[in-house]
Amino acid sequence: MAEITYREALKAGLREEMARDKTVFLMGEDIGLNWGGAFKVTKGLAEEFGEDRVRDTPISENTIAGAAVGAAITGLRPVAEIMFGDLITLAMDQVCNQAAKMRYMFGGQTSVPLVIRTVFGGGKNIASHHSQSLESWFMHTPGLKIAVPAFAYDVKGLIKTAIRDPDPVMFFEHKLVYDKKEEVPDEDYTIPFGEASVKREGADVTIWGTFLMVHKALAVAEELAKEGISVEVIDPRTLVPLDKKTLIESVKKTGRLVLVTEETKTGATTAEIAAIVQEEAFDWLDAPIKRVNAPDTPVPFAPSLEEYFIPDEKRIAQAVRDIV
Amino acid sequence: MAEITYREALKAGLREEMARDKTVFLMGEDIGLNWGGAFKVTKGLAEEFGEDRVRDTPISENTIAGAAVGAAITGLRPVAEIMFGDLITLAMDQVCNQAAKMRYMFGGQTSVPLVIRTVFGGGKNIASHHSQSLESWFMHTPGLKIAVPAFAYDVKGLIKTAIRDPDPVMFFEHKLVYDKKEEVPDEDYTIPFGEASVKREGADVTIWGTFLMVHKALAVAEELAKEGISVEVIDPRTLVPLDKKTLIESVKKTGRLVLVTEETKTGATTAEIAAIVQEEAFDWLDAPIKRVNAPDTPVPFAPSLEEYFIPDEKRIAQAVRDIV
Amino acid sequence: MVSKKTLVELYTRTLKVRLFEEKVWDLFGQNLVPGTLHLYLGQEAVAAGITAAMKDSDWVQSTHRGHGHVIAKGADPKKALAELLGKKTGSCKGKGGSMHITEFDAGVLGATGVVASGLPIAVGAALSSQMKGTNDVVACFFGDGASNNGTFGESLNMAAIWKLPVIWVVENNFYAMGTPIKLTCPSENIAARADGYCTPNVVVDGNNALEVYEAAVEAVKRARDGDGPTLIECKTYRKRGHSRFDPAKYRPKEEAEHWLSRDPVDIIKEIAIKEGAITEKEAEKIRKKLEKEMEEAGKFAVESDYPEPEKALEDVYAEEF
Amino acid sequence: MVSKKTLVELYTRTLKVRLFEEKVWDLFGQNLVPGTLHLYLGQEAVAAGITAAMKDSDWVQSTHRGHGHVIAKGADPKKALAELLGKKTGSCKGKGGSMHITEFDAGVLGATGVVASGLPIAVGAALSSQMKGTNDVVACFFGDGASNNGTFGESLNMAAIWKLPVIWVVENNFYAMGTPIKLTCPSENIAARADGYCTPNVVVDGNNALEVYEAAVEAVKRARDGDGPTLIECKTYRKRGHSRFDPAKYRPKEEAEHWLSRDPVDIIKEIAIKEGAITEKEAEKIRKKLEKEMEEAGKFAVESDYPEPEKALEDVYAEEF
Ligand SMILES: Cc1ncc(C[n+]2csc(CCOP(=O)(O)OP(=O)(O)O)c2C)c(N)n1
Ligand SMILES: Cc1ncc(C[n+]2csc(CCOP(=O)(O)OP(=O)(O)O)c2C)c(N)n1
Ligand SMILES: [Mg+2]
Ligand SMILES: [Mg+2]
Repeated sequence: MAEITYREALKAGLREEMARDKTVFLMGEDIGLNWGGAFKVTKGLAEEFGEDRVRDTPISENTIAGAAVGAAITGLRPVAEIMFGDLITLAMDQVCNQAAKMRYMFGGQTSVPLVIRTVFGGGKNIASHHSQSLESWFMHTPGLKIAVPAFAYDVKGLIKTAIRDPDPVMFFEHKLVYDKKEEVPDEDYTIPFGEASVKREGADVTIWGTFLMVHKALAVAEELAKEGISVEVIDPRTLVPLDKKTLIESVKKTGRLVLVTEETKTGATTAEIAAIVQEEAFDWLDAPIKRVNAPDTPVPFAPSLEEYFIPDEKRIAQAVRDIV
Repeated sequence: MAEITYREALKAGLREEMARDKTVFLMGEDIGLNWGGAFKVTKGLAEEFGEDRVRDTPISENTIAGAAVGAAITGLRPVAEIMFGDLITLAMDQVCNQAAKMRYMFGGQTSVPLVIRTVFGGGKNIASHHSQSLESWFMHTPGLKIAVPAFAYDVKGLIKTAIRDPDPVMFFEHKLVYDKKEEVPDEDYTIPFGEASVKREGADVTIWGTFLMVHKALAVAEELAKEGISVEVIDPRTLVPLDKKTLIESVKKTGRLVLVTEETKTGATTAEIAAIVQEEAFDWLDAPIKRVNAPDTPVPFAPSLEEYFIPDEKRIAQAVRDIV
Repeated sequence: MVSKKTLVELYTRTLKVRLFEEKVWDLFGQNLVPGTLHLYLGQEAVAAGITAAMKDSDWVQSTHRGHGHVIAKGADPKKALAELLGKKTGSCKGKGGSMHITEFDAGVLGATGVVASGLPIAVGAALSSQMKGTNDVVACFFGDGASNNGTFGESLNMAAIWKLPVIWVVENNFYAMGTPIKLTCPSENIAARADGYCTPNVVVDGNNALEVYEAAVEAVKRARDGDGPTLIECKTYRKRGHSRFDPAKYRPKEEAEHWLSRDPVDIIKEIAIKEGAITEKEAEKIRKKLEKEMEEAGKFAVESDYPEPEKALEDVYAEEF
Repeated sequence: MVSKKTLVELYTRTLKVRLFEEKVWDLFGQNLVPGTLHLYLGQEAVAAGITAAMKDSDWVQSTHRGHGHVIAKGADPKKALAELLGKKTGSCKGKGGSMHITEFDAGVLGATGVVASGLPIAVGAALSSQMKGTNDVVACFFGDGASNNGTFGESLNMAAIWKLPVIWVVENNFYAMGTPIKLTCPSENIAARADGYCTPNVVVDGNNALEVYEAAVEAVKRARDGDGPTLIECKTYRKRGHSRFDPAKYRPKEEAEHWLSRDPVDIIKEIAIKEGAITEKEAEKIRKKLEKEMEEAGKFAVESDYPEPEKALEDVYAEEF
């Protein structure tokens, strides 16, 4: 057990699965020898497993995803990478119409055991085409599973579960968590899908969030503890399946809920969570559920603008204070 | 003023705008001479305005949308048709990364006055690739406006507003409302975006819904009136801008809300509406907001399955009874 | 020249697809087929010629006009017809219908309602074959209209650079719905586009199963030898409209007459008879047998039950959660 | 041979792009450029040669590597540099940055962060020109890597069937990020793909502004005459890595040396001098003038203010609601 980064933990998970199962292979743009992935997640894997199993592709997102589908339904376990989450717009047909629906529309004749890795989020000043958070589109696509790891320990366990899963898994990462460090076991472990992680226990208010916002929520919780406000922080880890139970129980305990993600507000995953919680825990809610999201705009370039766009600790803390 | 179908009203709107403004033109697959559109909406327009302005295209969805973008930013007002809403998966980059974001990322240097027409919904036994309802993806895409007309009167007024709007408008239709008839004025009129239509007034519970579900809700309201339950039915007509005011006021009056659309439940537009209403009218809600949606599955083919999939009057009525 | 056995096989396969489609048309006339329908009538020689050159373990990737591919590859007509009728005994349990008709066990990767969406999937299946070393080939069918979609170039390219065992089969029936190919393709042949991807290509008479077969044999050999993809453009013609209610009035009379006079079943039958592979009587016997098979398949389909409504909730994931 | 004036113009434009990019590199070194950066250094002759053949009212569609296109087309270096620095005086008010650098008034339709997403937009702009009868042409720049994306085939096709006034400019710098084109393109030239769409095409030395210009003149003429699109493939090379921190170690030494010895500014200067269009001294004078312009532009950019945070909420729609 060593303290390693999220990036290293993810790579370790990929490496161990490739070593364990020779049907596992990676494909994507610049994931191989010359580059090792835009965020260096796959660096070294082509050297280790060969260019056949760590396969550089042309810039053909829809065909990358579709080739993963074709490989998956004929016995391989592809892990396809879309370099930036914003570019999955080009692969929506293969992801949402093919991968997601094949088992169903063919009446269970086939499984589609593939993983599509991509990365969301801002904070790097790379503007509207490289900074979005689009996870809710996929949450609205039945047939897909969705992992949203925010911690090094989680990412290793979840990538393994994703690769071994018989269904198509969207594996979403976030640019600003790659460098986060944590103690991560060297050995093989998996984390089941559909189990949230309570990152901090608390009594007065529940914060549910994803990716970098979990880290920010923890900082806020620490801060608010000094004011005597006890915050529980929940990281769902997967959006599909969704661990409603942990969340609902927490809300029944605290009576208050703040949802926080980096997505633009309207139609974000936080909307779905709010709808569920008011449906299932209406009588326990002591205050309206608060949503903290980015504003409904594209992601701007200039640092002064992007900082304003991305939810910060101040806004999260304010949302908590508003309802306690 | 004559009673005409939704299809005819829509065509009348398109025709009048083409006659009014010669920069308006239509492009899409099979919209022209030989077919007149898969749902015959544009039938006769190529004969009237020429093949230049009613332009058949190759099967190239992303380039159809992108060409509309290019035409829009250089002075034309394209109305592009994507034959089925399910196929907009192929045009997501041009729609969501280009059309939606251009004004913003170029700092207001350009307008993108285009309309993309497409059609959602099941009920025709044409299965998973031709029956989806994907409007929530676009509601989660800042920069787009969204019209969701369900009535003949509305569709004519809204298509005109859409064409004259300086921003990109997603104009969503529904397969099973094309034949619905209503009195529609012959003359020019527009309906402002962001104004819901209260299709029926009531005092005990509010139903908010879109497309065919508004028609079903009206039938349910009629039915429930006999039981002494007074139902108010609201059709938003546009999702972006969204008329929150009419809805919130209605909920403040009735204290109860049922949301009903044909979308699969998780992440549907109904989630966003539920989140908004609990945020803004928490203290007025006498019961949890109910969502009536399709289940989280692809759309099945067999009539017995598809009927089960699409929300029906019985389920809507049940949802109302559950909370009154 | 191919063997007599092969000629009989080509005749049988072409006819089988024909009779299947006629049965579908018959059931459709009885109002038993829900939804829409893209008949393969008129294009039978393409599916027959291509699949006759393939092994059972090879794959075909189909389209919205998929019945012919599926039946020619060896799918069970019973399950296929039941699927078209939306029955629980259908190959997709009634969940797919005409546009998703698929039988994995017969080597069909799937029919798809999204035009041109099969090409990337074929790339992936061929990659599987190559990486696993199974030596199986993948024939990917698609229309002239599909060739204008972005996946065409992407997939031809990927298959070419990785030398994948794919056969691209363009069924050029000159129309995409009502749009004549002349409006949407600047070149005479779609095949010309394959040159840009260094992919060997050939244009054949798609109403002649033997011509299709011969091209397929060469392409299959190239693929199995590890020499990469081939594109075969088959010129053919729909007997009827694009979909259920289309009278196809947009097709010029002379053009339609020319093509409809060139019936794929007649053509391969004549060849087989001329080459002494079969007699008129033997041909008739095969027809009778196949007619009986389709009759029974139709009966099976009609008599099968519709799926229970709640089945709509199954098969979304491997396990429910 | 072209006129002396044109040679001077080509030299000036090539140099202007060079000096702009050097100023960017300089500011970047001072840590003043947020985000990433795809420098146009090394490819200057392409943008210079193409735009020199165009009118002010013509359009260019740019890419993620867009500074050169924008400056060559005549955008204000002040506003462009301010944009790169994320200042409110930038051409996009600081909302776009390097990957979206755009000046509509100079005839730039936009730079885009999505590879190959400019092609469909160029089709639409050219359609505008055709339908409105303005006679303007659209030059659409994109990379070798972009040619593998689906929009390539779709857009080449649409432009060809409608005979649109587009010039497809492939900047083949042999790499897409770290991926050598040999891994992702089976043919020697991208241009080969244009044949499949009946689009006249030519391969030129992209480091030679004159060669590029001559090809562009012909293409522009064809487009303006209503004879449709042309594809010009310019072989060129990046002076530096793909983006800000890429040392480009994946490029073979000899290859890099060969190309880097062929400097676009030197090449066009030599030609201009040899043809008697300019003297060394005149050339130096032009350089000085441009250096001064860039110096001032840099100063303007550095001294400008960052946008107020709340400006992030503006420009989503024409009017707020
Ligand atoms: C991507 C996509 N665009 C449009 C459609 C609607 N559509 C279904 S079939 C068809 C025509 C297809 O033409 P072609 O590829 O030539 O096949 P054919 O029908 O002639 O066999 C169209 C436009 C679709 N299903 N998918
Ligand atoms: C559709 C898409 N896929 C991937 C990327 C990430 N990306 C940015 S630039 C680039 C390489 C582009 O290569 P090329 O088209 O040759 O242009 P060059 O950078 O060489 O000028 C890649 C893969 C992207 N921005 N868009
Ligand atoms: Mg066709
Ligand atoms: Mg390149």
